[in-house]
Amino acid sequence: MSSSCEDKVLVAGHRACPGCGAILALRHALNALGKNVIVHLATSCMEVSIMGGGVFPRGEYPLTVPSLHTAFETGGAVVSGMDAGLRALGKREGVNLIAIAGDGGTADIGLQTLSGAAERGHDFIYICYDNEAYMNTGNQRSGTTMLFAATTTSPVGKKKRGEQHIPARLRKDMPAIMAAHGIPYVATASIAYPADLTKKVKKAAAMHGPRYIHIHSPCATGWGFPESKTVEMARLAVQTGAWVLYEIENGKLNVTLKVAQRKPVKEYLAQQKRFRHITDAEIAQIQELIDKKWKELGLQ
Amino acid sequence: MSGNRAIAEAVKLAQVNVVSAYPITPQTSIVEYLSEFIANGELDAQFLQAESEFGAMSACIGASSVGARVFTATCSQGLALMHELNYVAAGLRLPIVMAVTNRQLSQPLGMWCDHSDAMGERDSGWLQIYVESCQEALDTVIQAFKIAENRDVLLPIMVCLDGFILSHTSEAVDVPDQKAVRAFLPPYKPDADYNTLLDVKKPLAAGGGCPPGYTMEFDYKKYEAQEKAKELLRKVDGEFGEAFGRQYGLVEAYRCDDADVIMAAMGTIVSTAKDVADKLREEKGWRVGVLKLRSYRPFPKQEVLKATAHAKALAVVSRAISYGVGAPVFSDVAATMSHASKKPILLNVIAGIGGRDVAQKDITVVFEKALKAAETGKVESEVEWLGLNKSLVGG
Amino acid sequence: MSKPYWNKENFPITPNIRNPGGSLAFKCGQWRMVKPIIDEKKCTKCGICITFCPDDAIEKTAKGIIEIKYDYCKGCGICANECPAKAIKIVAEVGESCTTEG
Amino acid sequence: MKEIRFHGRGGQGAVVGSEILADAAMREGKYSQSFPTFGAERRGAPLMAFTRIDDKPIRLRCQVYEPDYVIVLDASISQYQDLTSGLKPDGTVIVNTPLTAEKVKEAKIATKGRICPVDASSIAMKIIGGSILNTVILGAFAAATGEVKLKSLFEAVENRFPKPVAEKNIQAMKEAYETVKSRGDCSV
Repeated sequence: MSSSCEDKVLVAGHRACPGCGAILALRHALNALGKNVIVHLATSCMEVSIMGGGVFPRGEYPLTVPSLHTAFETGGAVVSGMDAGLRALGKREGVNLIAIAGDGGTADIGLQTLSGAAERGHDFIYICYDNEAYMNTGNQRSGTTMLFAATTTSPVGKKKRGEQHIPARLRKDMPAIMAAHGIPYVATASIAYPADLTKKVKKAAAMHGPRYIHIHSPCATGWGFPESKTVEMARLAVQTGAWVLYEIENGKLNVTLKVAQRKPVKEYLAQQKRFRHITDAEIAQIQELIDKKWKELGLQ
Repeated sequence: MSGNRAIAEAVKLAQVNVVSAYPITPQTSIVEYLSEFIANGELDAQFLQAESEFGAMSACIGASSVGARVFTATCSQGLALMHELNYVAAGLRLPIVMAVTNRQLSQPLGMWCDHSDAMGERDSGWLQIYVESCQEALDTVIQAFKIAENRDVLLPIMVCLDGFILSHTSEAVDVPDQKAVRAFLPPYKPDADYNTLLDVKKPLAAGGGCPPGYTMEFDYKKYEAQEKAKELLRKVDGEFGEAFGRQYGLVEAYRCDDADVIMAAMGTIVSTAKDVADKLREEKGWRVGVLKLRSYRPFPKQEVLKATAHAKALAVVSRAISYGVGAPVFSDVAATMSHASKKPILLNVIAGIGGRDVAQKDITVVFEKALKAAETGKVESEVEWLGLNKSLVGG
Repeated sequence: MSKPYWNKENFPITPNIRNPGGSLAFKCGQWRMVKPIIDEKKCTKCGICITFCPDDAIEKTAKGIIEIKYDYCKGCGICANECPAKAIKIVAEVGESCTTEG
Repeated sequence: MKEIRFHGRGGQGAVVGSEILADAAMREGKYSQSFPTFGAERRGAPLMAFTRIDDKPIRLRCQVYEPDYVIVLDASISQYQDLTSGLKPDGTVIVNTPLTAEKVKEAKIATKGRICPVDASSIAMKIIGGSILNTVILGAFAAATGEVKLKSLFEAVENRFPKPVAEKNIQAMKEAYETVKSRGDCSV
C-alpha cells in the first residue's frame, strides 16, 4: 500500500468520469467511515469505476478496505448475510457494513432487498448516491428521475415531454420510504455540502441498526452540463429547494440546512440540457411541488 | 424421519453458522426444523429468513464471503428466482450447500416432483448430487460441505432430493454422532490469500469486472474444479464409508455387470427400479440392470462408460424435458458416448413429469422397450414419453 | 516490456483483487484534455479545491502549498469553478493556451 | 411386504398415524416407510397416507396401488371415493364407525375385503377428549391384523407425544385393541 493512502479509504486512480459527482460523494462518505468497514457495491457506475473491467488484471483497486460486488439488486440482502455471518463467527464487533448503490439500484431493482434488510433490523449503513437515472447504461430514467427530465427512455417527442409522473410529483421519495420502516437513522446529503455529509456519515457510523443515507450527486454527462459545474449544480439543487438536507434520527426530523433565501427552481433547471424543453407552465408545476415538499418538512 | 428432517439433522451435525432461506413447498419443513434447532440452542447459528429466495441466496453469499459455513434450501420457482445469484456464488467460489427438494416449474402450476428446477441450474457451476433415500440425503449433506470447502473444488453444491417423494417420506435414518461428524468435517477455515474472504485486516475486492482476456480462464478454472471434484467425491465418499459405514459412489451400477439392458436415472426412480430389476430377473429371467447417476454435475463420464460398455441398450430416464431434444440427462449420456468405440443403443425417456408417479409397471415398460431395441437395433420412438395420455394429445 | 503480471503459478481462481490502494499505479491523468493550473500568488491555501476534487488529485504539501497531482487529475475543472479566489485557470493540455479563466 | 393405505381428512391425523405405524414396525426390527399423498391438503380435504412394512429394506418409492390393508379414519369420504379400490382380495379394512361390518358394506363404505369396524371416534372423545383418532384406530389395526404389536405402538406414541398426551392415547389404543380382540372375529 502506498504511504500516501494510509488514512484514506478511496484513493486516486479510480475510473470514474471527469467531474463525477458520485465518486465525490463516496470519497467523503468512505473517508469519514474509516477502515473498519466491509463494503458491498451494487452494480452501478461506482462499482464499475472502482472494480470494473480495467481494474482487475493489474490490481488497480482504489479502495483500501474490503469490498464485494454480487449483482445489481442484492445490496440489502448481502449485507444482511454478512451481518449474520460475522455475528455467528463472533467477529461482528468494530466492523461497519456498508451497502452502496445508485438510485436505480436502490429505488427500483434493489428496493426489495433493502426493505427486507431494514425490516429485519440488520446492522448496516446503506448509501444511495443519486444521479437521478441509470447512468452506467447511458442515462435511462429511474424511480428518482425528476419530473419532466429527458432521459434516453423518457425522451421529448411529439407525444411525451420527458419524465412523466402521474399524479405529478418530484420523484420517488426514497428517504421517506426508508423512514417509514422505522429505522434509527435516515439522512439526505449533497456533494456540495461535504461537512454536512461527513457529519451525517460519522453520526450514522456510531449508531447501530439499519441506517440510510441518500446523497444527491449530479451527473454532468447525463444531465447535460459542463463537468466543471457538478458541485455548483448540487449546490443549486439545495439552494432552490429541489433537494433538501435533513436527517430523521429515531423518528425525529431535523432539517440540517435551512436555506434562508430560496432561489427559484428555474435557475437550477435552466442550466441542464435534460430540461431544455421545459415550458414556464412546467417550471411552475415543479416549483409548486417543491413548495409543497417544503411545507411538509415544516419549512417556510 | 422424513427426507426434510434428515437434511435438517445433517445441517445441524455440520454445525453451520448461517442458514438463510425463504419458505416454499415442499422445502419448508427443512427450514422449520432448522429454526427450531436454533431457537432451542441445539444449533448455534444465525437463521435469516430473507424477503425472497433471491434475497436468501444473496444473504448466503454475504455470509459465506465473510467466512461462515452456510446452508440454504429451496426448489422450483424459488430456485429459478435464485438463478442470477447461483452463478455469482459459483464464480466467487463460495462453498455454499443447498438442498433442492426437486419440484416442477410453473406453468402449469403444481407443487409436485420433477427435476426441471435443478436442470435450469445445470450449467451454473454448482455441483449437483441426486439422492434416493432419506439416509443418503443426510449423509450427502455432510459430505457436500467437505467437498465444497476443499481448496481444489471451492464450488457450491446442490443436494437434490425428490420433492414429496423423498422430502415427505418417513423412514429409518441413522443419525451419526456429533463428535464423529466433527472429526470428519472440521469447521470451515477459508484461506484469506486464496478464497473469497472479506476481512478488514486483509482488504480484498471481490466480484468485480473481468475483461475478455481473462474470463475464459476463470471459467476454465471452474471447469477444472468440477473435474477435480470427481476425484474428491470418491475420496470423501470413501472416508465417509470408513467413518460411518455407508458409501454411495459417483454412480451406482446395480446388477449392470451382466446386464443386456440398463436403465439410467437420478433420484427416487432409481430406488424403485432396483426392485423392479430384481423382480424381472427372478420372474422373467431378463438380464436388466440399473445405473444410478448420483453425481450429475460433475457428470461421471468414466463411470457411465464403464458400467454400460457391454450393454446392448441403455434407457436414459429423465424427470425433466429439454425442448427440441428430449431430456437433458439424455444429452449428457449421449455426449459421453460420442467417442466410445462400442456403445449401447440409447433410449431417450421422459417420465415422472409434474409429480406423475413412476410405478413398477412403468419401469417394466422401460425395460421391455430397451430389450426390444436391443433385439431390433432400433428405437420405437426418438423420444419416449412414458405414461403420456395419448388419448388427450395424440403422439 | 515489463514481465506479464499473471502466470501459471500465480493466476487466481477468481478475478478478486488483493491490492488495496493499487489504483495509485493507474495514472488516470492521461485521460485529461485540459489542465488546471494554480496561480500561487492568488491562492489563499483554503483547500476548497482539495475538498471538491472527485479524483483526489490535489493536496497540500508539507510546505503548505496546494499542488495538483497531474498523474491523477482528469481535468474536470471543478477546482477552478469552485475556487473562491479564482486562482486556478484551465489551459489546453497541449500548447497551454488559456481556455477559461477561473 | 405389507402396504397400508390410510384415508382421512386434513387435520384428522392420518399422516401422523401412518408415521406412528411405521415407527412401531421399526421398533420390531422391521423396515418401514410412510408418506402422505403429495399436495398441500387443507383442513377437511380428503387425503391419503401410506405405510410400507417389510423384513428387508424397502426400495419402492412409487405410490401404493394394491394395499394389503386400508384404514378409514372418516367413513364419509366413501361418498366421493372408492375406499377399498385396489385392496388385495384377502385384505382387511379397518373403519372408524359405530356401524356393524354388515352395515358398513350396505352403506358401501367398504365394498370388499374383510371389514373391521371400530367406533374410534367415541373412544377418542371419551378417553382423549378430542376428535383426533389416528392412534385409537391403530390399536384396532393391531388387533385385527397382528402386523404390529400393541407394545411397539405404545413406544412409538411415547416417542412422539409429551407424556400426558401419550398416556391418554395409549389408554385409548388399548381400549380399541380390546374391543376388537373381544369379538373373536373382528368383522362383526
